Amino acid sequence: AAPITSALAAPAKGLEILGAPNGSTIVLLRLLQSGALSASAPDATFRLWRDTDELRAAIVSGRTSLFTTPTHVPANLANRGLPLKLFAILSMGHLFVISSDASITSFKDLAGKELVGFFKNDMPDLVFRSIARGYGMDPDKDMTITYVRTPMEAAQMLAAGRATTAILSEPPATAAIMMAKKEGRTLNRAISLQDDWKKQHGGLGLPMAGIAVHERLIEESPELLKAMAAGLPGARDWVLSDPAAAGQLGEEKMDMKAPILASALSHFNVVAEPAAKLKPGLVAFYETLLSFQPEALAGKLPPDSFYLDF
Amino acid sequence: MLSLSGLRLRFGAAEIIAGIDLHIGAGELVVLLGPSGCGKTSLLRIAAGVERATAGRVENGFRRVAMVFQDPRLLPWADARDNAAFGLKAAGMGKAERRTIAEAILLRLGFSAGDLDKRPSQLSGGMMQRVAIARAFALSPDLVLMDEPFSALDVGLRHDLQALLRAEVEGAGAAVLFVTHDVTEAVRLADRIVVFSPRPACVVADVTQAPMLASVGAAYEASAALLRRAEIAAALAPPGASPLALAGARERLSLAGKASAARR
Amino acid sequence: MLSLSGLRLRFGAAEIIAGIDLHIGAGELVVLLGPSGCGKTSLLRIAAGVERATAGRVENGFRRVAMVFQDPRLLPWADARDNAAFGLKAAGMGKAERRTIAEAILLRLGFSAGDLDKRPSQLSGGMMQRVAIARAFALSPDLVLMDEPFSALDVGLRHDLQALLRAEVEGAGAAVLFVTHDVTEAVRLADRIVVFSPRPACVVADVTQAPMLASVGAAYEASAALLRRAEIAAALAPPGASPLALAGARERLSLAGKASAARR
Amino acid sequence: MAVPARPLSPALLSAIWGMAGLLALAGAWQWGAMVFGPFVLPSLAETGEAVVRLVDSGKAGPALLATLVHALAGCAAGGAVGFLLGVAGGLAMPVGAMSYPVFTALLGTPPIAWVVLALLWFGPGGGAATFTVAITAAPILFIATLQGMRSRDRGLAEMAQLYRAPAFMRFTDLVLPALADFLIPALATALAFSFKVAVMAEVLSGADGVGGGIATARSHFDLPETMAWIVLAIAVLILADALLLAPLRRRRAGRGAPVPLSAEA
Amino acid sequence: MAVPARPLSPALLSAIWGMAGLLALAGAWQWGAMVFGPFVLPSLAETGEAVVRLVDSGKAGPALLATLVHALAGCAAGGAVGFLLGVAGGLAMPVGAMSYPVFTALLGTPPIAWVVLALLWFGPGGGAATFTVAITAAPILFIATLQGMRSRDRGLAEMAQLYRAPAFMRFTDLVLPALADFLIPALATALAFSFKVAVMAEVLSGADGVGGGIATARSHFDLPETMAWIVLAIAVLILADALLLAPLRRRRAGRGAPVPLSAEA
Ligand SMILES: Nc1ncnc2c1ncn2[C@@H]1O[C@H](COP(=O)(O)OP(=O)(O)OP(=O)(O)O)[C@@H](O)[C@H]1O
Ligand SMILES: Nc1ncnc2c1ncn2[C@@H]1O[C@H](COP(=O)(O)OP(=O)(O)OP(=O)(O)O)[C@@H](O)[C@H]1O
Ligand SMILES: [Mg+2]
Ligand SMILES: [Mg+2]
Repeated sequence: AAPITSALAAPAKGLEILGAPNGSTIVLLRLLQSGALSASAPDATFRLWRDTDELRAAIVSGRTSLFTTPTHVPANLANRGLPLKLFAILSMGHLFVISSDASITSFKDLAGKELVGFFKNDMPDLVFRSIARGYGMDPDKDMTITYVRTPMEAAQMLAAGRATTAILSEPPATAAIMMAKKEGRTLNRAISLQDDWKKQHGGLGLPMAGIAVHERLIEESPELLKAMAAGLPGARDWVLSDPAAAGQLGEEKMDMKAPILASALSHFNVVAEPAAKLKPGLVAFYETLLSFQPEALAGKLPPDSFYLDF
Repeated sequence: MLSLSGLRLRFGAAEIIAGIDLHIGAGELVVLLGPSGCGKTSLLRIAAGVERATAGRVENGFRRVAMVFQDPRLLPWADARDNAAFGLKAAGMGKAERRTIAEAILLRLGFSAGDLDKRPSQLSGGMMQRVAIARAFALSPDLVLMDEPFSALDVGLRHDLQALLRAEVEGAGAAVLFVTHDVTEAVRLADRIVVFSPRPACVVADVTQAPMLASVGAAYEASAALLRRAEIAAALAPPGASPLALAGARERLSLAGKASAARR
Repeated sequence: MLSLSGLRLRFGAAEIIAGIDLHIGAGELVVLLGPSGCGKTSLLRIAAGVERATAGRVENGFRRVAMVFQDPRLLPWADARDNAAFGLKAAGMGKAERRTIAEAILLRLGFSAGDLDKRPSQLSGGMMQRVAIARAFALSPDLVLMDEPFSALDVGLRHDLQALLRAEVEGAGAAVLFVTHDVTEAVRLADRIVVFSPRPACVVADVTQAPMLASVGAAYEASAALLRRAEIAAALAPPGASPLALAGARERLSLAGKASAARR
Repeated sequence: MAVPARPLSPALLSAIWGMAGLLALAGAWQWGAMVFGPFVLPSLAETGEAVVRLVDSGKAGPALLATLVHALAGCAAGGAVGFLLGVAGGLAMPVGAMSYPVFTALLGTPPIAWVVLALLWFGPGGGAATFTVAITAAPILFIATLQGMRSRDRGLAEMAQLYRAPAFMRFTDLVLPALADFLIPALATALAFSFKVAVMAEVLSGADGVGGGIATARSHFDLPETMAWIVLAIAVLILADALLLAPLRRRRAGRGAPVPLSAEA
Repeated sequence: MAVPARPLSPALLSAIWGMAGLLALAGAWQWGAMVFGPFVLPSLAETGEAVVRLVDSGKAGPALLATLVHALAGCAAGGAVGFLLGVAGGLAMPVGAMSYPVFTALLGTPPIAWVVLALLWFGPGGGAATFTVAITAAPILFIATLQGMRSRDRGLAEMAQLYRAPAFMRFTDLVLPALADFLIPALATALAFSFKVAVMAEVLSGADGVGGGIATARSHFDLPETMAWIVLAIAVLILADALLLAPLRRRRAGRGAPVPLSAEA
């Protein structure tokens, strides 16, 4: 773990914070909204990124140095030479198997079933496959997975009754359940992948999403990182204690529907922990990815300095 | 039997053909004479059924109609042989047979073997005209509509084809409606000569005669005589266009010329 | 002064022009006669500088060259007036002025006011030809290359334009190179008549004469005399194409006709 | 044989038939909505309501304007480049032969290859979308213009050469009208693509415009609103096609019955 | 004035110039890679290595084949529909007028609108990609064919009518050769788009093929591999263009110097 090196620095100017389009971003958003960063980054703005290209362009061009992201993204980019560090973990997993088939209650019940997956060969898919292996199942033989690109389409197909079972992330999982309910269909949150993961990894959770920073931010605005470190737990508590207000905030800034986000929050496993503190869980996660697809992390674990502490 | 009765044609407000009756039977060659732009081509197109008259009746009892259009209308992507064989292909004849026939006719019309493979862009004006003629005659039509068909041919070919045409009329009994501006040609070929007025076209003279292919001198005399008839001279060689009346107009033209020269 | 010396043209292996020398000075009208496909158009295109000879020299001392192509080459999207004014526009003349000049010339050539706005697709064959002629003369050129320019015109217009052309040669001193198939026209117009052999073209006769515009009868006599000269008759009206030799060939043609009829 | 009275102008008649075609498309959509349910395809009624909502809320106007600007600016810029290179390629063989595979490659390259580059150069504010549109429109115009140049009438070119028409006049009086037949379909194709590509680029690059609206509606799982955005974009496209290209088509049709360029001598 | 000896055939010459064009494109790429760094554009060398890796590992072959099949099948199916409707539209005004806005709308509709529909109908195994390609190719061919029909030579049609040419012969002997000038650029455009759309649809629908490879490489942030996939797809596209369309172009050029359809009477 690398402690943040302190230096005298002016407030960060024109900081653009990019938020990943998943629910845990709401914590960072709350932090910003609460004014906790107004001293160290007075004119900070917030924007969603929708595609990794957009994120990459923003980082390379220097427009952004602070963003929320799935945890494997900064690890991969750091291994490829972009000086990124993981600052904090915000979500301990938000992957579920949702099904209208009431007989599916545990992972093993998926044997012989058809299901819809998304982001083939990407992190959610790899997590699912790892868990399947853990139960001695071959995801390519013991079940039939058809893939769509994004969780939106998977949720749409579930809600339309065109698919029985799907792997989904939050909040699309909640959205699918709510949409189906409108149509009079019941969808069950059959399996929580993070629970199964935890079981298979000796109690280490699934650190799925967090906050990453560019080295230049560490050098130029240590004050900002300090302010974040100080404010994050409070922001997390606010989100957990007032889902309705959080939903409202998400609707304003994150293109999400307030009721969906609010009811999805309880399935988010929202945390606010320093990356260094969760390093064992992260390493376990990364090693799993490496065992499946080394390219997903550019072939190696990120260096120790990658995990920041506060 | 081709009968046009009470034929009228308008393009918008402009009257082109103002009531024409014309009847042609088998074995008859009728030549149409008339000033440029009077409506001869339009009449042929109506007779061919590719243009609708504004009023009047068209009755066509002939089965095999061929036409030599005023422009050659050849397929640019096909060679001379295939263009000449177009009508035969349309009639369902096999490839080898129709090519043999087309070749024979083209060679008869003065093509050399090497020219058979040339596409229209590689042919001279007169050669294109001959391909269009070959296309029409390959069908051995019983009605042939010909719009200034020999205008781009040299004297030798022209006389040759005139003889060939008369032979078709007399031998095979074809009916021919023939447009030309060459009065001598009209006199050499025609059983009947119909002269049109300037636009809107109506018939100003309808002369039945014996074709004068045999004697060049006689044809010349007859055509001179035709042009001496007042109503025909008025239509084909109006006094306003006589060389004597040119002086004033020429001034205008050279004036125009001067103005343009000044600009250069 | 236009000088063509030792001119040769080949398309691939085929020889089209086999060594021609031709010189034309100001105020001279030279008519080219020759069988269809012999290379007259090709020679004119070389003289105009739009085609390159395979061998030989082209020297053109004239400044304003105009050409009436064998086909009208009008812009399909422009009306008669604008087509006639094309050369003037190319020379940089303003819109109003060039249109006035083009109109005056077209009216002089027998256009009615209503026809000035017509596009080529709405004009008759002879009208298109007249637009092309107007385009050439609007420029008051000092060299005019004319490729069968009057072939689609009626007798009246043709005589009128012949007179006009002579006036341009005699009055304005223009040089004219004129291709026609009409021997009488050649005799009426020419200061000199050059006769080409069949392809590959070479000069078989070069006759200097006085133009016979004035008398139709004299022109007829002179043209008949020309065609009686052996070398000219051989080029323009070869014995093989005389009506007498037709019988055998006609059989072939009607045979072809029968075959096609059988299929229908 | 009197010609029957024609009460409707050809343009009006064709517009009416066009409406009929769009109605048939709407019918197919409604049928699909009924068969597949609202989560695959929302119904016409729902979508219509969403359209009204978007228009009323004042969101539609600025977004459509932004997309229109991206599409038209990109189409114009790229189209101009493609057109000019096409003309140049028609005049000088090497230019055409060199550009052809390059434009084919550009046309076939998924935008993924340059999205980041475009974002770097032009920023996320719509510049990237405009660039992506331009790079799509250029090859369409280039390929069509090149073919048009190759198909042009040499006889007319010869005539113009003889009369020493200056280059600019040859371009305006000969080349351009002759190219119209090729430019009209190419422009129609490029314009329609421009809208699609602009919208998709906006979705990907997080710009505003219709693409931004669609991205939001999709993350709201609001299918009727998604389709409403698309319907609005298509409506603007058809309007743009009618306003910008129909005059060209009318002018071309106004040449009268198409004839060979130099017919009937 | 002897014509200088020409040692190179026009086709070869144009292929050489084409190579030069692609080299220039590669040069621009390399320059971009140097200026913007590996996170924007990987270098040619890195990409080349990735190409070799993909080919050696045996991944490239099947993926390229799958994409080729999606692209060609979709292009052929959609192109045929567009072509036939275009011909019909040229013969019967209502067909053309009805179809025109429908095809414009289809061309302008972002695939988002029917991704799910296509998945439902055709399944994720490439069917959806083929469908998306078809729906892109059809309007391109339709618009061009319709214009070609409208621009065709009435004089020749009249001639064929007079000689009572049967409908099929008119189609093969008159319509088709006259349409060639319009079909050649439309086919080139449609083919290039087919590859791009097939790849993007594969990315979206999770199918295999190049799109699958790109999706994976992208989620790995493996830029050289992403570009390698794109380069491979473009290579196949240029090959397909050369093999499928060049014969058409040569045949068209073989008509000799283009002349007006009925010139020099
Ligand atoms: N591009 C070409 N390729 C091959 N041969 C050609 C080409 N252009 C013309 N020719 C040939 O050149 C010869 C002369 O053609 P040209 O047009 O000069 O004849 P012409 O004397 O004007 O005939 P006409 O009186 O029939 O107009 C013809 O035999 C023609 O077939
Ligand atoms: N589509 C059209 N619209 C308007 N007027 C037309 C159209 N087609 C032909 N005309 C007019 O009809 C008249 C007759 O044309 P047509 O071609 O029948 O003349 P023609 O007697 O064959 O003349 P030429 O001897 O010069 O060939 C011309 O004045 C022409 O301007
Ligand atoms: Mg006529
Ligand atoms: Mg000629």
